[in-house]
Order: sequence, then C-alpha cells, then structure tokens
Amino acid sequence: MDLAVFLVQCLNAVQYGLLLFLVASGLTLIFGILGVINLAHGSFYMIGAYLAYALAPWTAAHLGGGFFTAMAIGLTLSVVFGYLLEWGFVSYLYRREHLQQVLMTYGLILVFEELRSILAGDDVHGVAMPAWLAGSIPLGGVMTYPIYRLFMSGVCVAVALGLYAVIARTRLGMAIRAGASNREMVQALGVDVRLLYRVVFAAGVALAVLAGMLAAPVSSVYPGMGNQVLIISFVVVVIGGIGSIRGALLASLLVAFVDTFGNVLVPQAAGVLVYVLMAMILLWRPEGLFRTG
Amino acid sequence: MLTHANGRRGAPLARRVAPLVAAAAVLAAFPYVGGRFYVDLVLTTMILAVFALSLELIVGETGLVSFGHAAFFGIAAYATTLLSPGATPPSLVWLLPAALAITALAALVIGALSLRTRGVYFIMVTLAFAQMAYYVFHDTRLAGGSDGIYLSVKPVLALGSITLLDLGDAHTLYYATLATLAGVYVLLALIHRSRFGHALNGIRANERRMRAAGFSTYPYKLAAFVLAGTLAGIAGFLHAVKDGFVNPEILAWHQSGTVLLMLILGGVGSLRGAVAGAFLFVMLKELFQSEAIFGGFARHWQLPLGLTIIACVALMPKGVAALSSQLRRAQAPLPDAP
Amino acid sequence: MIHRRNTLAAALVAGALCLAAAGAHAQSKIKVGLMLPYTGTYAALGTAIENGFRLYVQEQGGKLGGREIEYFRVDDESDPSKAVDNMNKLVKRDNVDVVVGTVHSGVAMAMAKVARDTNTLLVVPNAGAGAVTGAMCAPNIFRSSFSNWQPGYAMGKVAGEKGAKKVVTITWKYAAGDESVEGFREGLKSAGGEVVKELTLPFPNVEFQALLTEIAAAKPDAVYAFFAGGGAVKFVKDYAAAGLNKTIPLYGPGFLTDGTLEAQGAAAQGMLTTLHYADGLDVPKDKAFRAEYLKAYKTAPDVYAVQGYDAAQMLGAGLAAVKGDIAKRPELIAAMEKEKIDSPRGAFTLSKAHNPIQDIYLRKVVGTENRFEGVAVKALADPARGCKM
Amino acid sequence: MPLDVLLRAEDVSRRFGGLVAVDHVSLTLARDEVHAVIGTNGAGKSTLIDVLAGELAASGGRVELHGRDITGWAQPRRARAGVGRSYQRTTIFAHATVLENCRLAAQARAQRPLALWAAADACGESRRLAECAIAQAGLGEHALRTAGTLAHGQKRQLEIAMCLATEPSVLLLDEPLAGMGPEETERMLQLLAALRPRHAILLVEHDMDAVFRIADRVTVMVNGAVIASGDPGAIRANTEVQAAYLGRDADAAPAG
Repeated sequence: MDLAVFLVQCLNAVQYGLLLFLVASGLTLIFGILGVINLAHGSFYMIGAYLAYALAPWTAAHLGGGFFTAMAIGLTLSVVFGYLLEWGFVSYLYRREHLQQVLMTYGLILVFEELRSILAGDDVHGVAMPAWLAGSIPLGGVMTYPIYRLFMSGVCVAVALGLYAVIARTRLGMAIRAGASNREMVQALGVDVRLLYRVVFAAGVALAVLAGMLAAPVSSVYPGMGNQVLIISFVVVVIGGIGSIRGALLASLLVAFVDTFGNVLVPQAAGVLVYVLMAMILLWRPEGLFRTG
Repeated sequence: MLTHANGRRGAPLARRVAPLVAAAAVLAAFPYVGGRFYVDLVLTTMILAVFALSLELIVGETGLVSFGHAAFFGIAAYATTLLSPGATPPSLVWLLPAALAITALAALVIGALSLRTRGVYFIMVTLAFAQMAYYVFHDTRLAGGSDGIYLSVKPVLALGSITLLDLGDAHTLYYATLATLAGVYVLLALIHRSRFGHALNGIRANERRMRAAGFSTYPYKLAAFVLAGTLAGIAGFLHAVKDGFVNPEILAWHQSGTVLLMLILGGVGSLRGAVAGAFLFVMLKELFQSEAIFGGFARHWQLPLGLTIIACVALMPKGVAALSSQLRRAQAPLPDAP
Repeated sequence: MIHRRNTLAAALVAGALCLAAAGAHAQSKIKVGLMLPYTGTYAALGTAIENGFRLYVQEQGGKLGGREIEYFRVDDESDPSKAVDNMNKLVKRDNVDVVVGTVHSGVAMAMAKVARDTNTLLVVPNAGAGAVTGAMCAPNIFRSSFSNWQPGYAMGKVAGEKGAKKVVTITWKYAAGDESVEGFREGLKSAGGEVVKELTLPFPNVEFQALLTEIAAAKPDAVYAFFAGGGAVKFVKDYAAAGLNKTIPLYGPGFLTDGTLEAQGAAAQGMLTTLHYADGLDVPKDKAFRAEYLKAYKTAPDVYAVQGYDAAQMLGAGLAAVKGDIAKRPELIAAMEKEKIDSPRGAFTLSKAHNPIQDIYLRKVVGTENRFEGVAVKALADPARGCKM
Repeated sequence: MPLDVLLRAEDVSRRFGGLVAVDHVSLTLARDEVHAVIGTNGAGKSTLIDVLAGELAASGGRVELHGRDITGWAQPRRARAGVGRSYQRTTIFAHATVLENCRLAAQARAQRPLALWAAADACGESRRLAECAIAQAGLGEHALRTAGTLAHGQKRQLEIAMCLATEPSVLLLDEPLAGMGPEETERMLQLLAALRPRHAILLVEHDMDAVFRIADRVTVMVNGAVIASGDPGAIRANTEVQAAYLGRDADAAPAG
C-alpha cells in the first residue's frame, strides 16, 4: 500500500467512524444517563432513512423541495417521537432489570420493522442528494472523492462539537455529566430528572434519526438496515465506555480503522476483527476506555 | 431455596413432582396421537427447552445475562457435523462426548474472559464472542460457509453388531430428546438444591456479600458458565442430528435473543418456566403465523409477536410460571417488605 | 400455588395436542406449498415469485393437469436455522404434493435436504446455490431459475471478449458470492483474461469505501461485483460516487441491478450485466407475460416473477403428462425433464441435474430498464459439479 | 497481659488515581479489644476496611494476619482465614430466611460445590454454624422469618450474624449502629461486648457516645491519614483531634 492509498484509506476510516459516532453517541447517552439498554436504537436509524425517503417527495411537492427542509422536518418529528416514546414507554423501563430492558426493546425492533413493512413496503429505495453536493473532487489517479461524504463528515464533526459544547458549557450538560455518574446527585442539584431523561432520550433518538437521514442518499433505504448498525454501535459504546461521548468518538474511529484496514489487509478475518478488538479492550479495561462515574 | 423462603420447602415431594411426571407422560404419549408435523414441532420445542434450561442456569440461577448463548448451541452442532464421518454412522459413544468437550472448551475460554466484566458489559462481551464464532463459521471455508453443511448419517449407539439406539430413526430421536430434557431438568433441579446452586443464588443476589463470606465467586461463575454452555451443546447436538443440516444462522444474535425471550416468557428463576417458555414461544409464533386465523395479516406476524413480548415483559415480569402466584398475591396481599 | 403452576404447564402441552388434531384434508386439489420470504430483506422477491406462479395457474383456469391448485404459504424469514422446521410445516403438516421455494441459498440447502429425505417434489424458483443441482441433486429436485455460476461465467466471457485482461472481483464473503466469482473466473479465463484480485467484505456490511480505494489503487481493466438488494444499490452508487465508473467498467450478474434501478438512479446508467432475463427481449411470450402480469398485479414483472411463472410451467408440464395423477412420480419427473419450457425469458430445457440450460443475456442499464443488448452465451448449462444423477 | 495481635496493618495506602484515600496507615487489631476508627466523612475509613478485608488491593504497605503476610491475598481467601466484615449498607439476602442467610454464609466453611446430590440445607455443619451465629446475634426467635421483613435494627444484627457464621477471628464492622434507635443501639453494643473476648474487632462508627463507651482504643483519620491513636481518654484530650475532628475549636471545620 503506497502512501497516497494509505492516506485515502485513513480518510475513509475517519469518515465511516464519524457516521458511526453519530449513531453511537445517542445510544451511549441513553445508555449512560437513563441506564436503559436500547436495542431499538438501530430502528431509529432506519426510521431516519425512511423519513428521508418519505419526506423528499412531500417537501418537493409542497415546500418547493429542499434536502435541508426535509431534514429539518425529520429532525423535528424525531424529537417529538422520542419525547413521546420516553413518556409512553421507555420511562417504565428505568426500574426494570437489564434483561427485561433487552427484551422489551427487542420487541420494539419487531414492531418498528413490521410497521415499516406495512407502511413503506419491502423494496429498496434510493434517496436523491442535493445537486450541489452530488459532485466529487479528484483525488489523484483514477479515484475521486464524493463531496457528499465530506459533507456528511462535516455534519458529524459539527454535531460532535455541538455535543461537546452543550455538555461542557451548559447547565443541561452539567446535569447530563452528573447524571451519567450519579443519579441522586442530579436530583440534589434541583434538576427535574424526569424532564432531563425525556430530553436526553429525545436527543438520542434525534441523533440516530439524523444519522439515518444523512446516510440515506449514499446507503439507500432497505429493510433490516437498522440491525446492522445496532450491533456495531453497541460495540462502539462498550469500547468507549458507557455514557462517555468522548469515548464514543474515540471508539467509533477505532472501530472504523480496524474495519477499514481489516477489509483491505486481512479480508478472511474482517468480520471477526471488530469483535476481537472489543474483547481485547474489555479484557484490558473491563469498563471501556472512558467510563464515566 | 434462596429465592423462595416460605411455602415451597414445605410442599411434599410427591406433590411437587407429580405435575412434572404428568407433563413428561403427555410428551411421551404425544407421538401416538399427534400428527407427523406436530411430533416434529414438539421435538424441536423440546430441544429448545433444553437450550432454554441451560441458559436458565446462568441467567436465572447465577444472575449473569448472557447474550451469546447461541454460540455454544452452534459450536456443538458444528462439532457434531464436522466430526461425523461421511459414510458410516458415527457412534454416539464418542461423538457426543467429543462434541460436548469441544463446546465445553469454548465455553471455558469465552467464560474465563467474559467473566472479567460485569453487568451490561458482560451482556455485550458475550454478544461479541458469539458474533466472533458466527463469523468464523460464516466467512471461512472451515464448515461450508454461509450455505451450511449436512450431517448425512445420523449417529447410533451400538454394542457389537446390535444397534441399541439409532438417532436416525425419528421415534428414537424423539424419546432420546425427551429423556435428555428430563435428565437436564433433574440435573438442574439437583444443582438448585445443592450447595453449588445456593452459592450461585447468593452470587446473583449479592456477589460482594458472598466474597466477604469467603466464596471465591469467579470459579463458581465460570463453572456455571461452562456447564450451561455444555448443556446448550447437548441441545445443539440434538438440533444437528434432527435437522441433518447446520447453518451459521444458528449462532446469530437473534437466536441468543430468542432463547432469552423464552426464559422471560416462562419466568426467569424457575426451571419449569424455562420449559414452559420454550413451548409458549413456539406456540405464539405458530399462532401469529397462521393464515387460517390472521389471513393476509399473518405475513406481518412479527408485529403481534413484538407487541406480545412487550406486553408480557410489562405485565408479568416474572413470566407465566409465576402468573398464578402473582394473581393470588393480588387477591391476598402478603405482609410486604419495606 | 405450586399445583396451579404445573397445571398451566400441562395445559401448554395439551394445547399442542389440540393443534395436532387439525390436519387431514380432502385430496381432490393439488397442494402446492410456497415456502418464500414474506418478511425481511427478500420479502419483495418472495412476493414476485408467488405472483408469477399464481399468474400461470390462473392462465390455466386455476388448474394444472386438470386439477385445481390449493396453496399453502410459509414465511421462511430467509433464516436457514428454521428452514428444516418451516419445510416440515408444508411437508408433514399440510401434506403438500410439491414445494416451491425459495430465495435464500442457505434456506434452499436445508429444503433440498428435507426434500431428499422425504422424497418431496421441490422446485427452486430462485436460490442459485450450486449444490442444489450439484452435490445435492436428486430426481425430485428442480430449479426454474439459474445457478450462481451461470451469469458469472457469461459475464466473464463477455468481459474477456471486451478486452479485460486484469479484473478485480468484489463480493460479500458468502457462498453465493464465492460461486458467482468462481463462474466469472472460469468465463474470463476462457476468453483470455484473469482475476488479479479478489476483494470481499463480511455479509451484510455495506461500508465499501475502503475496498473502492483498493480498486482505484489496483487500476484493473474491469471490476466484477456480486451484491444484491440494498447492498447492490449502495455499491453501485458508491462506485459511481468514487468516479470509478468513468474509467473502470463495472460488470456484474443481473442481481446487481435487478429490481433496484429506481433506487440506483443515475449511478447505474450504462452498466453491463448478464442474466437469463432482460427488458426489451424480442420474445412474443414475454410480451404477453408482461401485459398479463401488469394487468393482474398493477406492477411490472421482474426476473423473480418469471422464475415463479416458470416454476408453475414446469410443474404444469409434469402434471399434464400424468393427467393430474401426482402419484405417478417417475412419469411426472420424466415429463418435466424433457419438456421445453416456453418461458418469457425464451425457451429453455433442463439439464440432467434439473437446472435450466438457458441463454444468458447481456443487458445494459438504460433508465430503469435492463435493456437487452445481445446473447452473452447461448444455451449455457451449469457444470453441476458433484451431481451423481 | 500481652496483647494477642491478630491483624496488623503496616504503612497501608490506597490511591484512586490522584486521590489518596488511605495514606500510610498502620494499626493493630488484638483479641479482646475493640479498636474504633473515627473520622469525618471521606476520611478513608470504609476504604481502610476494604483494604484490610481484601476487597480493594493496597497500593502500598503490608497486611498481616496471625503473623502471616496476607497482602496479596484476595478477599475470599482472607475471609476463609478469619477476616469477617460487615457493610455500611445492609447486604442481606432479602428474600431468604434469616437462617438461610446465615447458612449460606456458613457454607463458605464447607463449600463442596461438587456434591450435587446433597441438598444444601441438609448440611449439618453449616446449619450448626448458622444457628450458633443467629443465637449469638440475638436473632434466635426470628430464624425462620424472611430477612426482608425484619426491622432495621434486626437487619443490622443479621448482617453481623452472617459475618459471625463464617467463624471469623477478626471482625471489621462498618458503621453497625447507623440509623439505629437508642434501644437497638443498646442491643448492638451488648452484642459487641459479648463478642469482644473471642474476637479482634475493628469498629468504624459515627456515634461518638457509643465509640467512647465501648472502644478500648481509638484511631482518628483525617484525609486518609492517622492523626492520632490511643485510649479513649487520651483521644478525648488530644487537642489536635479536637481541632481537626471533634470541632470543639471554633475555627475548626465542623464535624460531619
């Protein structure tokens, strides 16, 4: 592998890692603060992709189109959806054991997947990307790099920075940091924990939905697309340390690098590598890289 | 028994065992009254029940939620198939122990590593190891890859030239499975009342306390994990023999999820719950997939199944096995703990 | 309390017993078991196959060989671990006379196993696993579709003839991909080219970017890709987005583009693929079929519908020969074997191993169509390695 | 009479990252002696117990039991060698009976996990130990009650009883009086007095009246380090202790 190819591969890995981070950050927030194992997180990603698919023609017809209009509507819907889901369902899970959380959210996967089948059918669909992002820039030799991927990375970086700012600088962030380590402390701080949980859950859902909408133009939308993302996101969260945004970012990049170079260098073992990585890290640090609290 | 301070202990043995014997008798009589398919279905369910029972040992008894139990089911099934010679029927005498030894070894390695972690991390690490095993069988040419491999000749137990047990015979396989189910049940019941079982229960309730009392809990947990893996291996062995076909999907995480589901449907923490959960799960699926009942909607059978799962966990967190006692408690509330 | 608990357990068993009582039916109709994916990734394919099958039966007045057809459906979930049990539902519960299925190769492998063990007549309307008409071949197992090897081989020949000397292949790491690439390699070799690099990634990963970079670095004359469904769409789009389609032609079996062109959009335009079916075939039967299908289901047919339709045709030919007396198995099989099937894809016959000997077409993507470009290989038969029939 | 020293800690430290929770602490525990450790919240008392019991590994220093170096021993091994401990938060098995709680603890003496055929509660030895511990702890009449239904003070007694069931020679008791009413406190103090002759007792406690009534020796910890150690009278008189902990000096930080 010469240097240029190596650098491009690094770029690929970073780009993949950032997208993973978008999904995993929501998962780790929900996991760390609400203490709920949410198997349905992959479904939110899928819902996001299908929202992008469903909203595109609608915005085109009624609002004169616009990728970003669709995205804004989708995000708004997802926040409302997340808020309602927390209120109507997830809030009952807090007092339950992990095992029961696993199974209830497993049930949710089945429900979401079937609703998807009933509402949107089982075909594979494409989603158009905005024309001004559809081009690509030459990258030496025969290869060019799609601008949309760079755009995706840009959004991911912006979200990461935004998350960092919220968590490091705001009162909400302080409550979140405290909440990840000590629930009683949050209550002692005078924060309305129920509201905090609702907001965090809605934000987690919105992050996954955003990832799905963002990925839709390059990945297309298809049945079962959530499951695959789910497992890999879990790996990321566990490696990074539950509840740690910083850990999720680092772990996403780590997983992406292992996956990318695994596929290239040792294709025979590529499927196993990410899990080997996870097992090794957990044996070294049984609570992940950055355990909060 | 640690979990049931009152009541259970006092019940006479005969009264506790009688319903189990009755259930076994019904299962034993079933091939004479049920149709071919339903006999097969019950056979499959019994294998699943053995699988669920094996998981109960670590989830219910020890409090370790493993999300990768299908790995051992699958490893045993693959070992059985790979070890079987192509043409002549392999002997049960060495095939079963060999397959189980391989499974136990895998459980020992996976357990020794995963048990370094706790709680949620344990759930995820077991999942990761199962995924690893899945990809080993799916991606490599070790065993037929994603298309799977066949077990063409079923194992037999022979003494000289007399065949005592031919698992290729459907009838024999059915009763061998029933006997295995009963055997595993009895073994786990014995464990439950033994010191080993009580120590596992103590570890589930409060591991710290157990260590302070002088129990080295790690070997206990590891022993339970290996034993559970090996028992799952028995189920995997029976599965391979019954289907004659093994595919990597039997190791997929959905399978690990399904068997957990059976446990919680039946009720975690009780052996009869594990068995009832397996039967209940299979019946629920058959029901929702039935076009006779649901018509065209049957193709969306996962929707009612998902809703049922949610409802079950929400409304009866202790499973159907505890349903009657739950109802009773609702009628006459016990003096409650603070 | 304990007592009641056990009563419940006993009730469960009793419930199973009751279910068992339902069974035994009248024998006047031919029972056809459809074991297809109705949920999950391949659900659309399963529906198309069933539609095709039913269409042919309807055209015959709802009868094959003079007897009415009764359908039994089982969702195979594309899950091989449940395949044996699902197959048994049809074979042992519903006592069907013939099973039609399925899409997923692993499931089809299990079905072939049960079909052999129970001597059930099986028609495979899609799954291309080589073993079904290879090592597992049997008198009672037929296939109305293709083997993974066939389109691969044809594409290899075409690629070689178009002057590709060095080709990189890319596929998921699973059996169908391996078999397809193997066929391609043989075809390419026969036309003077060679596969210089085989790229794979774990099924069903869709993060292709790293491998695209490898392709760009290797600078081959062409790329052969085997993907299906969502993965195919993403691959073709990523390939175009990376700008590779401008310099390195992308070839593949038809599954790379079939049924997903709407989703692939501009990225797929001009791509060449090989398959036993194409849009714009100059076959009268095809035109009639398309019109009928469109009328019946308000949607255009695809290759899966054709395969379902032909599965019904093959069965119909056999049943017609024995006048609906399905018990005459040897005569039925003999008739199916020697029948020339008047398929929308063009007439085909069956090989000794019961796989179609068919023309493989070269197609080009124009709009949302896989437009017929020519015949890649005429009357191509699968080598049926390992078949001892 | 020479002291029969059972447990000796020399220069024991425990760090969590940059925080030094236990800072070069040395102390001895002798039979027939109640050694109280007092200090403000966060002074490192519970961590000290954790280190002595082996629940946390020491970052430095040495722990001896009966003159043997046990620094590298894991907690279960120390427990079997006679180091028993109770917890600040009650750690009983709420769903089991009092007897079963103690029997399970006693089982650690004769674990025999491979004896699968034998029912656990048929084991004579652990049952005898359990009954003995229950009687000692004054819970005899409650033996068959479900632990979760006991009153708070009784639960604390059960916590001690479970500890006794393992036949320890050293008792490390973490705030056994916490949350107790006067009557319950009185009963617990009687229990400790009764246990004193045969055990070496380390008592971490906030109830100063109780500490000064029962302790033979008091050690004061501040920020992980020992600032004074001696008989109760001397500690009471120690001005440094008064300043740092007892809060008699108006300028000192309030006691917590």
